[in-house]
Amino acid sequence: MGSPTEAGRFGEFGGRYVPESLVPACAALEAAFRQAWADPAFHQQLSRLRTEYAGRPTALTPALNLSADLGVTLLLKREDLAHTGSHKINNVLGQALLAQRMGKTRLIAETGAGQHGVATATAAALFGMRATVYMGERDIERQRLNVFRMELLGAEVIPVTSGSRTLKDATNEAMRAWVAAVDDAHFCLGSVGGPHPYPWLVRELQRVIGEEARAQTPTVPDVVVACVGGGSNAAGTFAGFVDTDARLIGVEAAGGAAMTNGSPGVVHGYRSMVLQDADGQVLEAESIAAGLDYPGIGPEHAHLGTTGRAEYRTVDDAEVLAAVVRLARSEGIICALESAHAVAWVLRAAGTPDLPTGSTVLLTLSGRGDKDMAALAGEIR
Amino acid sequence: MGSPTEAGRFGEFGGRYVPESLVPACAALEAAFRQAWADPAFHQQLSRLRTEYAGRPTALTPALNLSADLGVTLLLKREDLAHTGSHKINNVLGQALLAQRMGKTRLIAETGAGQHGVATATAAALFGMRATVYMGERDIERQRLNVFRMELLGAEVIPVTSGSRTLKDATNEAMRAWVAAVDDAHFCLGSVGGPHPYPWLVRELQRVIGEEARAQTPTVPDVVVACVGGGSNAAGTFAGFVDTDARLIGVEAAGGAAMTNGSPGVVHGYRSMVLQDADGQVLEAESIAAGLDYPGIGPEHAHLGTTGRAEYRTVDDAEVLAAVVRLARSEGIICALESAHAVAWVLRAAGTPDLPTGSTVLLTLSGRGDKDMAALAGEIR
Amino acid sequence: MKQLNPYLTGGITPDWTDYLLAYQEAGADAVEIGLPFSDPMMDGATIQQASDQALRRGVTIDSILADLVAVRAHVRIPLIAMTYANLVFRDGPETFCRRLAGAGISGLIVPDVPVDEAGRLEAAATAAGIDLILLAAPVTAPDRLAEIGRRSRGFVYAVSVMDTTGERDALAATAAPLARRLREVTELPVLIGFGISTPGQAAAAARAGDGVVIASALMRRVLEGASPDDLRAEVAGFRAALDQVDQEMPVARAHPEVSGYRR
Amino acid sequence: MKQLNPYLTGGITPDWTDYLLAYQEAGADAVEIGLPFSDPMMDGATIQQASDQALRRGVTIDSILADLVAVRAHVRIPLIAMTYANLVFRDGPETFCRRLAGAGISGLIVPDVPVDEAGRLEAAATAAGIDLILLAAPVTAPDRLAEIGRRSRGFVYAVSVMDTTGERDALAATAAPLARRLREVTELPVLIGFGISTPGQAAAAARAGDGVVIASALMRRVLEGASPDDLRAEVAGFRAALDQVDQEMPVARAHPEVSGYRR
Ligand SMILES: Cc1ncc(COP(=O)(O)O)c(C=O)c1O
Ligand SMILES: Cc1ncc(COP(=O)(O)O)c(C=O)c1O
Repeated sequence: MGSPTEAGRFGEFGGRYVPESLVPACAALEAAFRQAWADPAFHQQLSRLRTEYAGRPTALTPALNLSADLGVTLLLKREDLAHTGSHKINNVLGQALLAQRMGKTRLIAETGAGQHGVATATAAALFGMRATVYMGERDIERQRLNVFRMELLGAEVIPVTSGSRTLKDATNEAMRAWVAAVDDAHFCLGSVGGPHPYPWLVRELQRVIGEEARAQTPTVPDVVVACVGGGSNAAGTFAGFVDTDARLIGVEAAGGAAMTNGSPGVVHGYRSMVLQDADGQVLEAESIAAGLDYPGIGPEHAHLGTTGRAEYRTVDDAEVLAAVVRLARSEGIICALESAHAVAWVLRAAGTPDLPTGSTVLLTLSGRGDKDMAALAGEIR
Repeated sequence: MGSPTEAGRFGEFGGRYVPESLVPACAALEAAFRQAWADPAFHQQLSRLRTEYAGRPTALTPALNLSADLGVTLLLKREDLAHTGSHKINNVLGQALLAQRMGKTRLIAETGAGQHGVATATAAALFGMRATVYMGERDIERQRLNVFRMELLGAEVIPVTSGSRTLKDATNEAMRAWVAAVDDAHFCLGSVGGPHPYPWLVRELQRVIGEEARAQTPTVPDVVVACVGGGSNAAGTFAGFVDTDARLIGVEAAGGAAMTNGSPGVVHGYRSMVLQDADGQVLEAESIAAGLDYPGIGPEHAHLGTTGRAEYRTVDDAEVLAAVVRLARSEGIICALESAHAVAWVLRAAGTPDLPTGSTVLLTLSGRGDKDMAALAGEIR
Repeated sequence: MKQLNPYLTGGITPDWTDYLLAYQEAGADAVEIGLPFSDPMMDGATIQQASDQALRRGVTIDSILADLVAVRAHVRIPLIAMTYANLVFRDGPETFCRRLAGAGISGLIVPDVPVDEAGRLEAAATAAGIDLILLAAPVTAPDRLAEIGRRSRGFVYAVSVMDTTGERDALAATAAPLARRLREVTELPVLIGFGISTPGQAAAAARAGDGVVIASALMRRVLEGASPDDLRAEVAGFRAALDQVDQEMPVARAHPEVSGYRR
Repeated sequence: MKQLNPYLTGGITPDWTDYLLAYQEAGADAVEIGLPFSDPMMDGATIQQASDQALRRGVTIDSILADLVAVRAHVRIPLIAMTYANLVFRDGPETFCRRLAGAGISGLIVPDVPVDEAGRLEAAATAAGIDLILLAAPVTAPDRLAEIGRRSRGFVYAVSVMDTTGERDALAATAAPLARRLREVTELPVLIGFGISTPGQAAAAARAGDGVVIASALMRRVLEGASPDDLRAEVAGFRAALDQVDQEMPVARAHPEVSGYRR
């Protein structure tokens, strides 16, 4: 997983489909990123933040009980242990450093599950910036804990009432807000979508997941699996293994499976696989996991999927709920509904030709499930 | 902080004031602990669990913004980043390993804030044991998130309706339940109270906090501070610094300040400082932090306080709420109400003779605040 | 002569083409027909609502184009489609442009296709006889501005303000400088759009450029239930304001007639 | 002769000493007076509730002892205080034991002071002329059992069951074996307590030991509002059951009369 083309393409996907008003900001971000990424001082700052602040490296936990039950060796990369409770902090710390280098005083973000919003609010507090987070009304209702956390951190959470009132519409609003504030504000995008350089930038900032995991696994696992909303935790994980012969599996929500059920399209500034109708109207996704309730997928995933280097699977809400409970009761780990998609696939596939008995599986547990207790209350007992 | 006397005393405090029915179980636990603690295989197992499962070592985060504001160097030992969100997991993993060695199939625990209950439910899931957690009705109401988590992990949470319906009464109930189940069940006590060997055992299992922190601080800090409920995170922290000339400060809740406002007494199996009336009736504590809402304190703290090696301070609920918000907005870290007691003391003392400008302070942030969002909702903005 | 391009969301009401004819009667030089998109990133609340209303009615590109074909005989002014990239690229820009041309549309504005991403679409538009109108923004650097001026067809769309579409209290201070900069790099007419809300603002904009696009101010009226007659009056007000400017500054600048946007 | 020691929470009602006298009339050999503690770790729901009720009434050790002094002239049987360590140690066991003795109490049971922690209290009790009665449990190992038998005064309290106080459907299977083991290591009477709920269960226990303590079964009735007369009848029922056992097994075992617990 190298750099995209100069136009920000991964194969036929990616690009920078933004209003002219945003082109200079995207170009400036790209330049700042290229410069920072070549600057050892930047890496040193980032590395310090990761270690001293965010709690990296995160653990690699062998899921001993589930492994025994399933007949595979299951290793969990524990992004749930990172500060703020998910991998989103990896990305945000990097972007906040970039924003600071660019002289920005404000972060604008979209959020679905609220984890990216919390991470953004966190970085804003740490860096002394203002944070404005756009969040769909429906997601505000179902991830109330994270709304509280953002507000406690001093961020402004703006409810988005248009469309499906979820991540898709929050992203629209955040981009609109960015247009109006582009001088002072950095758009702190939460996943590997959006206009160039975001898909590349976010993947590079999440690469730490895969690189740590690679160093933590004694041998290359047979299968590397992660859930896919926009696809940032998966991209970061895959980046550590793309040059091995590990199979790479991204797991989408059945109701938001852009890679599995979508077709090429352009939304939110990038060309990728999109759930859409015959005209190109974007369809509303429908998933119990607010962070995967999104009709698109990062362009690099579209490329990896199209070229066959990665494979994409789907699991439905019922499997996901069962997976959260199974993991909790087997390993004592309550994961996020998003992360449980990857677990659900392993539960279903283990012992089938898709994941033969004896396989070693590295699974990125992208976040913790505290935020989902309300949704899960019905599942208890 | 060495071993207690053979009778389990730290100076005049400690002991084993339990019904005869529990004496053999306490003695067996003591023997198992002594044996395990001398067994490198046990330490290896524990160390593996800490690293691979619980995410240790936890980070040491310099609180750069607060330090600049306060004129002190404030270093945060990040137990909030440990699996399940507090230091309680350190203790529980060790006790679960011991329980397993002793052939127990069940864990009984008391919990206040629910963090110890969650940790116990977690270890029970991991070790394939049953967990029964006693929790005061009032704490169930104010720490609902943790009740959900315990239940999702498969634990049975039993509401305690007697007395103050908080930690004190949950502890009574747990001990009663232990009497009736002492063959199969290990009483997984959550803090450095209870009958010998618990205060010693739990401190030794929490010692990892202080030892890591000592290794992580370039020089010995001037002041080491931690909140004190029963006192386990403080004891574990102090253990790393008791042989230095660092001042050791434990911060109690103003409404549960056994060390500051109590007198010697015997409750829950040990002799220590207790909030009580002239007859010896135990008083109800009153703190916004369920984990500190307790009228006793571990016997070793009573000893450290009496001998002057450690000092104890109190902060009130209003200071604690303000401290949560201040830390969140300065450093992007939402800590537990319990942990915020330590922060509140630093905020108040910095620049006074109690904590002169220029001091270096190591503060153990015992847990994260997700569980407290409901209590904090009123504080936002 | 200052150009007046009012905007109309295709399919916003069952009788939406009556608004189109009313615009024409009121003196519009061209009409921009919005092909509604589910995720209109550059639009403020009014146009979002107009698009939603149309989509909820079940309109499609086909139905809108069919409606246009039905009134074709009555339309004497150019029609310009305004929509988003995803609709354009869904079946390929070649197919899309041919469909537009087949319905009598002669121009196309796609706000989320900047000049860097416009290559294939430009070729497709040219092949179909459609003018691909490019947008410039207040933050566009001089070299990009020159490229936009060079590659745009029909006119150049000057985005008056760093914001989405939507009514404003006053013409943005960024509008006139952008129009002035554009006029230095292109012979094409420079039309100012985004947020022009009153005839007074239109006149101010027209003094700096060659005309205006009016969108949210009109769509708000339609959403409020105003009739085609009401909208005719509304557009006539803008027309009068522009004609007034023409009188003030008889022939401010000569530019070649391009593609017949001013018949 | 089988001993019957019924229990009464001190201060449970304003007229609580009437229950004491009723117990005496019904043939109690001694009465255990509970000095209520806020955190009665070894007690089940009934005794907890009884303690709470007394404490909510505002009783104190002083008020209970004063009540006892007031009825002293009418009390012909030994009184034994039963309470928890914190009350005993609050002002030091010496002071505490002297206060008990001053109110005519001659025995003391403290369930959360096991033999290992009893040293100072033993000395204080002895000095004050109070018998410190130690408890043994089904899980107590032989050597400890011997030590408890040796150090206890008055009688040995055999905790019948691995549980807190509280009524049960049947005498626990652990009761008789424990009593038997105790009788092998001590000359003292062995009284069985915890969960003895009916005269039938009392009889069964008495067959294994030298008598019984009855607590929750009586306190439940008091909490339900039963009168001293009702309780007299209740205790008389237990008395009759024990007397019946005495008849069955005339002199099962001789043991020295100690401290006058059976006058
Ligand atoms: C815990 C967690 N996992 C996964 C995701 C999905 O994002 P991505 O696919 O970019 O990793 C989210 C998004 O909110 C999340 O919160
Ligand atoms: C986060 C946290 N900190 C502190 C405490 C208090 O316990 P201790 O004093 O034993 O550390 C608790 C107890 O629940 C807790 O949850």
